[in-house]
Parts: sequence; C-alpha cells; structure tokens
Amino acid sequence: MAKKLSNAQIAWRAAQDLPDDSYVNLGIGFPEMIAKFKPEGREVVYHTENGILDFGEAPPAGDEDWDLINAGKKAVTLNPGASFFHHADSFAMVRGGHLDVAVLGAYEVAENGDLANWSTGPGSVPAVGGAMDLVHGARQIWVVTDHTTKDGKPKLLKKCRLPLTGVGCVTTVYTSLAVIDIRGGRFVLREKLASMSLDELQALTEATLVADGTVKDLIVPEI
Amino acid sequence: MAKKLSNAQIAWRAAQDLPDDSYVNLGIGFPEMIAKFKPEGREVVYHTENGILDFGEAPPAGDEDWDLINAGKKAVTLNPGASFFHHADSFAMVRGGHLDVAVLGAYEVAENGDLANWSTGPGSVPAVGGAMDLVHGARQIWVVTDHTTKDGKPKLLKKCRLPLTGVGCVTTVYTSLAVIDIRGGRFVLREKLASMSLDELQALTEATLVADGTVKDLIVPEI
Amino acid sequence: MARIYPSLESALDCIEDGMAVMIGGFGGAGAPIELIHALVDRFKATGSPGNLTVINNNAGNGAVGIAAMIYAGMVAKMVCSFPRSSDPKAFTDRYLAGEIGLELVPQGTLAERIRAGGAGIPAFYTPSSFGTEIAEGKPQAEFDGRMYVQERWLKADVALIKAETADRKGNLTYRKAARNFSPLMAMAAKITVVQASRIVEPGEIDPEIVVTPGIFVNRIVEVANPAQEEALLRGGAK
Amino acid sequence: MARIYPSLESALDCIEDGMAVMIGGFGGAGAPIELIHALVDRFKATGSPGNLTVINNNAGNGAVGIAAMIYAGMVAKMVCSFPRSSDPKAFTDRYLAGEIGLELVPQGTLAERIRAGGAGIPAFYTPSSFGTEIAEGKPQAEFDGRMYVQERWLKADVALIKAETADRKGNLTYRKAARNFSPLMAMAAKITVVQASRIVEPGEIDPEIVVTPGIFVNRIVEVANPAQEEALLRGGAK
Repeated sequence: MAKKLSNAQIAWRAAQDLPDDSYVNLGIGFPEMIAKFKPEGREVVYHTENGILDFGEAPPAGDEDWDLINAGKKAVTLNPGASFFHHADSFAMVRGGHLDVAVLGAYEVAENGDLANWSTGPGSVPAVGGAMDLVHGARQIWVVTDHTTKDGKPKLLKKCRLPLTGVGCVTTVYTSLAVIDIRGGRFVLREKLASMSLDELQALTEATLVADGTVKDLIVPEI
Repeated sequence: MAKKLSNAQIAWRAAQDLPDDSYVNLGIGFPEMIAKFKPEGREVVYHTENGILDFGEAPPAGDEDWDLINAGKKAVTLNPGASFFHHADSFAMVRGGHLDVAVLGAYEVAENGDLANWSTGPGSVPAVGGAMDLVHGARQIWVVTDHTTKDGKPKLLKKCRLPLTGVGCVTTVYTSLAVIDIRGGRFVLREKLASMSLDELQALTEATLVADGTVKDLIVPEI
Repeated sequence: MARIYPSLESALDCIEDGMAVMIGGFGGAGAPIELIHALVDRFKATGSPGNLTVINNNAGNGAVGIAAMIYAGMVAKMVCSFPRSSDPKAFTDRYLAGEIGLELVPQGTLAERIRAGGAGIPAFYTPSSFGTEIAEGKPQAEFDGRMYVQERWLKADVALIKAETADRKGNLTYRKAARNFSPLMAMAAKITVVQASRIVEPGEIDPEIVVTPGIFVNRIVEVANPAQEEALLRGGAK
Repeated sequence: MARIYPSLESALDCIEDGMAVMIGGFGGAGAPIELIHALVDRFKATGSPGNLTVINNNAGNGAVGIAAMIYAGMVAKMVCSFPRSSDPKAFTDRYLAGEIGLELVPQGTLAERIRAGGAGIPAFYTPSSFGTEIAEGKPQAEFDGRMYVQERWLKADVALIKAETADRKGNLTYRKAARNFSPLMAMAAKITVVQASRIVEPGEIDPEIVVTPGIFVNRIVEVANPAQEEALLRGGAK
C-alpha cells in the first residue's frame, strides 16, 4: 500500500484551496492545523465560534491570555482588524451563510454529503459543540480525515452508520490518499496519490469513486 | 359637564404612578409629555425604540444633534449611564418583557384591554411603528387619552370597532375624567373627577364602569 | 471581504432594476444621504435602477433621501413600519393613487425579520400583531398558553448604510442613534455598501467596540462630511 | 434597576433549590469563578441551593467552577453543547453513572435559544440538527425549499456572569472572548447577577461601547482581581 499523507500533509493540501479574501472557520483539533499552511499572500480571516473574527497564531508559551482563546480553548492572538462579539452574533455569521468555508473532522462521510463526526453512539458522553451549526452555515464544508479508520475500514461510505452531524452538507473531503468533491450525490475524485491505482483507492472506499478522466496526482511536500 | 383635564394634567396624573427604579417607554406625541411631570426623586430610565436607554430632556433650541433623537424624531440629550444599541436589541428589551411600563395614546380601548390606536381604517396611510410590539412587551400598558372623541362619543368601549393594535393588553387608562384599571375584562374605576357623578361618567363610557366603593377623587394641579 | 471604492457611483454599480434595497436610518439619523442621492442621480441619467423595493423604518420625509427616490419614480414598493413623517407627501400621494406598494410591518418585527435574514433563521414567532389585521393569513401557534404569530426572515440584494468609522477590513462603528437598523441590514443583504465618515487602517478600531464586524460589509466609500437628513430638511432642502 | 451588593453571598441570596441557572463563560474565559465558588460554599454549609439546572456551553473542567458545583452535588442537570474538556471527570463520571442529566444542544442553537428567551421569541426555526437525532421529536418545517427544525426559547431564574466594567446603572463591558454567552444570558434570566472587575459611576462607560445595557442587569458585586478558570487549572488548582 502507498505511503499515506500525514495529518500535516492533509492540512497542507486543504490549505492550498483556501479562497483568497475569504472567511473561514477551522474546526477544533486537526482542522486548526490548516492555518499554518495558508499560502503566502492569500487573505484569509479566521472566525471562531466563541466570538472572535480575525485572530492570529498562538502566542509564545508564557504569553497566553486565557480570555483570548479559540473554540478549542487554545490561546490565540489578534490580527489588526479583529473584532469581538457575543455567541448569538457569532452563530449569525455561521448560520446566516457569511462564512466561505468551514473545515471539520469526520468519523464518516457519505457520498450524498452526510457527515457523522460528533457521536460514536451510546455509552460515551455526547458532545456536539458548533459542528451542527457550521455544516448548515458555511458555503463550503470541507472535511479533513484519514481515508480509513485505524483498522483500515472505509470512512467514505454509501451511507453513514453513526449518528449524523448534518445531511448532505460536505462539499469536499481531503483524505490521506485523495481529494474528493461531492457533487450530485457522488464522490467525484479530484486527486489521488500517484503511487496508488484507482482500484486500490476504490478498495478502501465503500461508495463508488467517480473518476472522469481529469483525476490529478495528489502532490504534497514533505513536512 | 365637569371641566375635563388638559392633556398636560392627564400626563401629570399618569406620571404620579411611574414606579421607582423603572424602565419606561413613552409613546410618541402625547405620552412623551409624562416625562416632564415625573415626581422628584423617582428613578425612571426611559427607553426609545430607535436604540437609546436613559435619554434626557430636549436640548435647547439650536443645540440639537439630529443623530440623537427619540422615536418621535425629536432631539434629546443623554443622562449619565445612557447606552446605544441597534433596533433588534431595542425590541428585545420591549418584546422580552424588560420594560416596566409603556404608555400609548388610543383611538379606542375596550373593557377587555383591547387597544386600537394605529389605523382609522381604509382611505388613510396606515402607520404602526412600535406600538404592536410595545403592547405585548411591557409589563404594564398605560393609555393616556381624552375620555371621549372630539364629538363626545365614548372611546372606552365594550369592543373596539377600529383595527386593533393589540388584544387584552391595556392595564390602566388615564383619561381626561378618570383613572381606570382593567382587571378581569372589566373597567375598574380607580379615580374620577369629584365634580362629576358616577352616572355622568358612565354616560360618557360605553362599557360598564365597575365602582366598588373605593373610588377616589382624581385631583391634579393647575398646569 | 470589504473593499474601498473610489466613488459613490462605483460603490453603487451592483444595484439593478427590481432589486430589494435595505436603507439604514430611522428618521434622519443614519440615512445614507450621499449614497441615496448618487443612486437617484444615476436613475435620472440612465433610467436605472428602477422598480426597487425599499426597506426602511419610514417612507421618506420632504424631498430628500428616500423621498427623493420616490419622487424620481424608482421605488415600486416600501417595506416599513411608519410611513408618516413631518412631510410625507412623496409617499402619501403615490400610495393613495395606487402607484406605490406598501408592506406595513410592526417596527420590532421589522427589526427581528431583518436580523433573522442575516442570522439564517427562516421564521420565528412573535406576540406582536396577534389578533390584528397585520397577522391575517400568517401561521399562528400557542406556546406556554399564549398565542404568537409566525414571521419570516427578510433579506435584501443590497443594503445602503451610513457608518461613522470604517476600517479597511470593513469593521464599523456608528454615531449615536444613527446606529438603529444599520447593523441588522448589513447582516441581511447580499451586498452591503457603506458610506463612512472616516476610513482608518485595521487595528485603529478597538476590537471591543466594533459594532458591525467586517464579515458583514462588502463595499466602503468615504464621505467625509455627510449630510444629515433632518438637518437638511430643517435647512429647507427641496 | 441594577443594585450594587456588598458581598458575593448577598448577591447570590436569590438562588434557591431547583432553579435554572445560566452561567457565563466558554471554557475558562468569562467563567464567574468567585460567584460560583461562593455558591458552592453556601451549598456545602447549608445544603442549598441544590438540584440546580445549569446552562453553560460546557460541563466543567478539572475541579473548579462548574466542575466544583458538580462535585459538590448541587447540579441535577446540565444544558450544554460540549460536555468535554481537558479534564471532564466531574461530569463524565456522574453522567455515566446516571446521576446527572444532560440536555445536549448545538452551540449556535444554544446561543439563539438564550437570545430568544431574552427577546420574547418563544420559538424559531434553524437548519442546525436537521436530519440528526438531536432533532427527533421537534417540529420541522420547510421554508423556501429547505427543511428546518423548530427550537424553543431558553430562560433561567438567574444568570451568573463576569464583566470587566460595570457602572452603577448596570451597563457592562466584557474582556476579549470572555464576552461569549454572557450578554445573552443577561437578557434571558429573571435575575442577572454580575461580578465585575471594576464598578464605575454612570457616564464613565461611553454609551457607544456598552455591550450589555443596564436594563438586563439586577445585581452587581465587585471582584477586583478575579480568578481566571483556565489559569487556575493550569496552575494546578484542585
């Protein structure tokens, strides 16, 4: 099997697609890493659910102000032009369609765009945060994820089995093996690792990958 | 017929009932006059629909700032502790039950508390402003009005004939002849001019006035 | 992302025939007079944009601002709460002649419908207007023993608003009661055009005092000493 | 009308067994630690107030703040969006043992429900949670070709919030992202209790920068150098 991308490499690849002049929400955890790889010169303003627009990188250790955090409760800094607002205004930005992109992690993604990323079912403590709002708010919903589960089972499915976060919401999936757009209820393969055949990729994907002859190589730097 | 109260005297009488430590909205026109007669030492904060809390008197002529106006588009000033906010927050204060009293004018009031004060029916330009929000928001809704129309017809009715502003909303009516509370779907007479008999007052009132033996004289100063 | 425009005309070139246009202001406070009159001038010169639906609390006063739009014949319909003013002739004459439409909305409902449009809330319930003719034909429901009327969100193609200070990223502050509907309209329009008395660099407005975050703003044009509608009217403007 | 209280205890004497209490803060930012711990102390000393429903975005972290309330046994139910934290043991253990209730609400819906409670909007429609188990049993409706879920307002008996500056009339400002849910909770509670780092005279806060107008505030107590929950936790507080 081909060497898959690291999380940093997945984040790098997603970052290359950040639109210029855009407002973006990066989900807590893995998606947050995308900010590090934003291409030079591209103007992106980051939104966080807890009421900041245009925050910047983490401060040096020891310089944290714990009243200045992102939704993942990590300390951040402010860029010039930042603003504070309360939670209802923050989710007005989300729900009202004012964000260009929101990026989330996933347990499962279905070919119709359904996303499951909040609950592994009974027996755990459920926690949804802002994900159910984000998936119905931003104009594009990206998922960054390993292509398969830890034990090699597909995460890109015909139909989600875990409790849903949102219905028909995901627009693009950046995985450790491929970049896949969701169009017309199908997984449309945009890029895949050159070292891997389409059949090999399909074998790790439950739903059919539509490859229409324009599939490009997924090329990322060593990170 | 007894000498009726002037508008200033009606406003004076209503002002005596302003609760201490209260938030009050005075409707545009006649109700605005109440502020002039607020008893000394009573703490009242005035709200205006267009986004000011704790505004004060009109500035001297020539000193007006036309960005600092009340809902009647009259120039006002600010008291220490004033604040500005947008229209949705302003009506959150209204609709959310945060005002103690709102005072409005009336074409008609019914004994069940229905109010008609916005439309004289077809043929005119309808204008409702904030009245329909105020009547369902403030804890008490007071009406200040002449007891009868210009041609002597009752304005305090069994049932309103003009288009309604609100249903069952009025709590007290301060008229040119009496002070009347609305309780249990009845006009309960609290005060009347001493110079007028109950029968005389009833003759100018379509619905029955309930006078339970505690009716006081309506006494106001010359103004 | 907000952009600075070099002229009123260029900032307004997104407005086309038949659009819904929210215009900030309550009475004269907050009325973006220069934007409005540049739009009137364009209509007089080119015949466009006409057939507009204008959303504002009022329906014009005297012959300036929205009244000038009505006199010019570019307004097909007003959505407002209070189409009266000290001199409402522009609207009143056309309304009584059946030449202009009116959707009358209680003021708090108007504000909340605009906020809902900006916040992605397609409908909400309010006690306002229950039992009145304004509620006729609208869904009604009981919650906790009280009756409420369902109201729908209100959006627009463009919002024209007046700010005191704008930074280059679109963050805005307002002046006193000129704030009124403008922060809501900025949220509810596809394109928000701002005339600001002053444009500053990002960071010059304290993040704590930003009223409208830049995400809600698209176009900014500087109008350094803006006219105030009420002052114009009292000065005898025709 | 807002009143200044001389002590945390006196400011909190309105809280009784079984009440619904909104508590400001997102993570540690904005958590009114001194108010919370005074309430915990009262419960430990007197056994009251217990059986509380606590509304907050989270469900406690470590052993301070809301986690201390849970450990003390005074919380019957949490209403929150994200009952996880770096150390969620206080809540998790009791939840998995069936000893504490949980109403899980998507974060934006939680914020909007609280705002609706404060704004007199008994119900609204949101796209959030449509098609998920969170939406089960709730009315759903189609608007403009898209499906939405009806959500109800959320109110509370008391809100406990932390402000940066309060004037004696109750006008508040917040510090950075410590703002979060607090301005909404101040609107939605019958009694809003504020711990402010600084109390000033009316007029000392510019009317343009007031975030929570005094009409939403009832009780203010000064806590001059408030603890910050996250800083406490990282400092090893138990």
